[in-house]
Amino acid sequence: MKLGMIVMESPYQHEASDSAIQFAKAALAKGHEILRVFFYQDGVLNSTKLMEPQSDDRHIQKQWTAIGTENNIEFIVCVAAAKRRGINDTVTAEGFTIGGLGMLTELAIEADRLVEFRA
Amino acid sequence: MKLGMIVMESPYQHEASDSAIQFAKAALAKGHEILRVFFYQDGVLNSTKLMEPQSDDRHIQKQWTAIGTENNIEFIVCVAAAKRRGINDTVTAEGFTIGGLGMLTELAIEADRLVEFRA
Amino acid sequence: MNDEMAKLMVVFRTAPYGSIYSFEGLENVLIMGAYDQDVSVLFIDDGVFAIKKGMDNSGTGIKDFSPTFRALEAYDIEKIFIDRTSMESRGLTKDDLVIDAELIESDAVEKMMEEQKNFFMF
Amino acid sequence: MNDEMAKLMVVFRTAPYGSIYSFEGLENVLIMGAYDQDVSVLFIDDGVFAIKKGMDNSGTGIKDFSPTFRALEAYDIEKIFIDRTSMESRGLTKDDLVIDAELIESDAVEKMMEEQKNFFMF
Amino acid sequence: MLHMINKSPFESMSLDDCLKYASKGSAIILYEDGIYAAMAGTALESKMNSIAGDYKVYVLKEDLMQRGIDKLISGVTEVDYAGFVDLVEEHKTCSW
Amino acid sequence: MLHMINKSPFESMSLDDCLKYASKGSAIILYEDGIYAAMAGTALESKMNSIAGDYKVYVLKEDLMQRGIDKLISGVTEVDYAGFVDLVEEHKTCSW
Repeated sequence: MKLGMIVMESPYQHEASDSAIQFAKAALAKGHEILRVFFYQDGVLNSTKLMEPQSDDRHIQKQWTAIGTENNIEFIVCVAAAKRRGINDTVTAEGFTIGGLGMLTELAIEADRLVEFRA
Repeated sequence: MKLGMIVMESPYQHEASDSAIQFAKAALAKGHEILRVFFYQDGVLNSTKLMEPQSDDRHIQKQWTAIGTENNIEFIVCVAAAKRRGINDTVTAEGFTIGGLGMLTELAIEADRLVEFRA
Repeated sequence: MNDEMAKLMVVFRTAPYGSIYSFEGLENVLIMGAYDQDVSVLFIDDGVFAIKKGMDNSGTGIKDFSPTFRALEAYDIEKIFIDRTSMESRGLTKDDLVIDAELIESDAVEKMMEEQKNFFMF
Repeated sequence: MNDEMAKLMVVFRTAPYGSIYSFEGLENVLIMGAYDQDVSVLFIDDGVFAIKKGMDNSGTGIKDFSPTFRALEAYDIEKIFIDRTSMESRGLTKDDLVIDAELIESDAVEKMMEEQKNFFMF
Repeated sequence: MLHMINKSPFESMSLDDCLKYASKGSAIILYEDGIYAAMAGTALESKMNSIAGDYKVYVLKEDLMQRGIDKLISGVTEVDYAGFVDLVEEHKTCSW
Repeated sequence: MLHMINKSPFESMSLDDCLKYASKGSAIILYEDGIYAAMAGTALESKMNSIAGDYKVYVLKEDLMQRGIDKLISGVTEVDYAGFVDLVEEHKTCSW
């Protein structure tokens, strides 16, 4: 199937990002196509390369970047949500692109399934 | 009274930051002393000067900075929580200082009242 | 409406202001209005509070987005539904709301979701 | 213990992992242990799930912080309480927990909070 | 004790949780989405009437206005942020 | 429909909300803090037994393991992330 994924919450504060990462890995392992992951609301905070978790903890941005670059998945960071939260292209990591909310509508039109990871 | 305040959630996503700002203003108007505002968990995201909300919306970081500089209040941004979320001293705005979690314990020891703004 | 159009829906189910979900749901509806699709809007649970009349943000300064719901018609979004039970159990009547919405029963909600190509929960 | 010490408490009331509150509550207890104060810890509501035995993070990679609760004694934090009703209504007994905690009744919780100089809810 | 409730009673158990521990006569302030508990005419009204009889229930005016809620159950007291500060001065606070 | 529930049933009404709309036989997956609803021996067990009879209830293995929960009520099905993906392929999803 052609999957669309939406991440609505910030990394570490909520489990939403972790669940989305595990789900994406499992979907790819089964040969499904992820059309796009749309980072929305506090989800935009997944994209910052300034993230430095403790050494014994997972690095959520790097986990995303690894999945995205290995599988050539488009990661869109909602521009309005990002600006409100201090995320711009000086801080976004490799693999993340800032884009408009229209790309979420387009995803809803194109995807066979849409899965929201939220609070 | 000597107040300690804790902000636990990100700006815009939750009302916690807005409530904390209104509470701080009201407390100062009554002549109370705010010993420190401790920004913790996603609350650290209140401190970023990269925040650019839409022009018709409030600017939460600037609201904090105005309160802090006019009243000489200490705003401490938890270092471990900040690092995890991509907040460091290259992005923190005027009036915010990155500090250790011990400063929250010290606040609990010194304050007459502690008020948490959380989800 | 033609077969090329996708059926899309935004479901509002959280209270406004306490979290940003409700505001972002509205932002989405407005964007979807620009894509010439078959868009509908549904209010359930605490989502009904987003369209309560009489909001006044002078005490908080948080952006009041309720007037924007009135703009939905201008975007040709006319399929607006509200779960009757959610509304009534929250002490509201249609007169309390900023927009006109068609009342539906709770057992129609899941079917309405199933009929969409995709839908969003906010 | 002397009069110079402040009575401080950390209350755990949220489930672990779904949100970071529980983890940060523990970080706080550990820091407080370094300040030579009269520190206590209380588990109520879903907070009791933080000290459930048998956690295995191999499927998620999320840091398992439950073993760190066992270090509380080393920090001289020995006043550890759990609300009996919260524990029992969640199907748990003391044998299910990674640490030993004293059972208290729900009507003692507010009084215990009142006795503190200050306390934190996580 | 001042118990602070900021979540919708239709969605969250936080008010019920708080009541398991709060002794009668304790103060409760409803703010943010918590204010919906004080609204008149809802399915929770009779439960809330009983709570308002047993506890000192306050509700934050600014958050009521923000949400367009003006009809309240009887027995609750509206306070503005200045009144909220006074309540915090009087009581230790507990954020649920 | 696959209803996705990620909040603790002791703290959130999201499962109850979902059930007001879900027709009998619909699928529900419990994940994140939602998994506690499937735990055996809690105060919710009889309510959950009834729900497990009326709906197809799945519970995410990785989140059960993370939380150390191994005793489940009868009538619920454990799935791992691969099984979660299969359920999403079969059903439209609704995140509560």
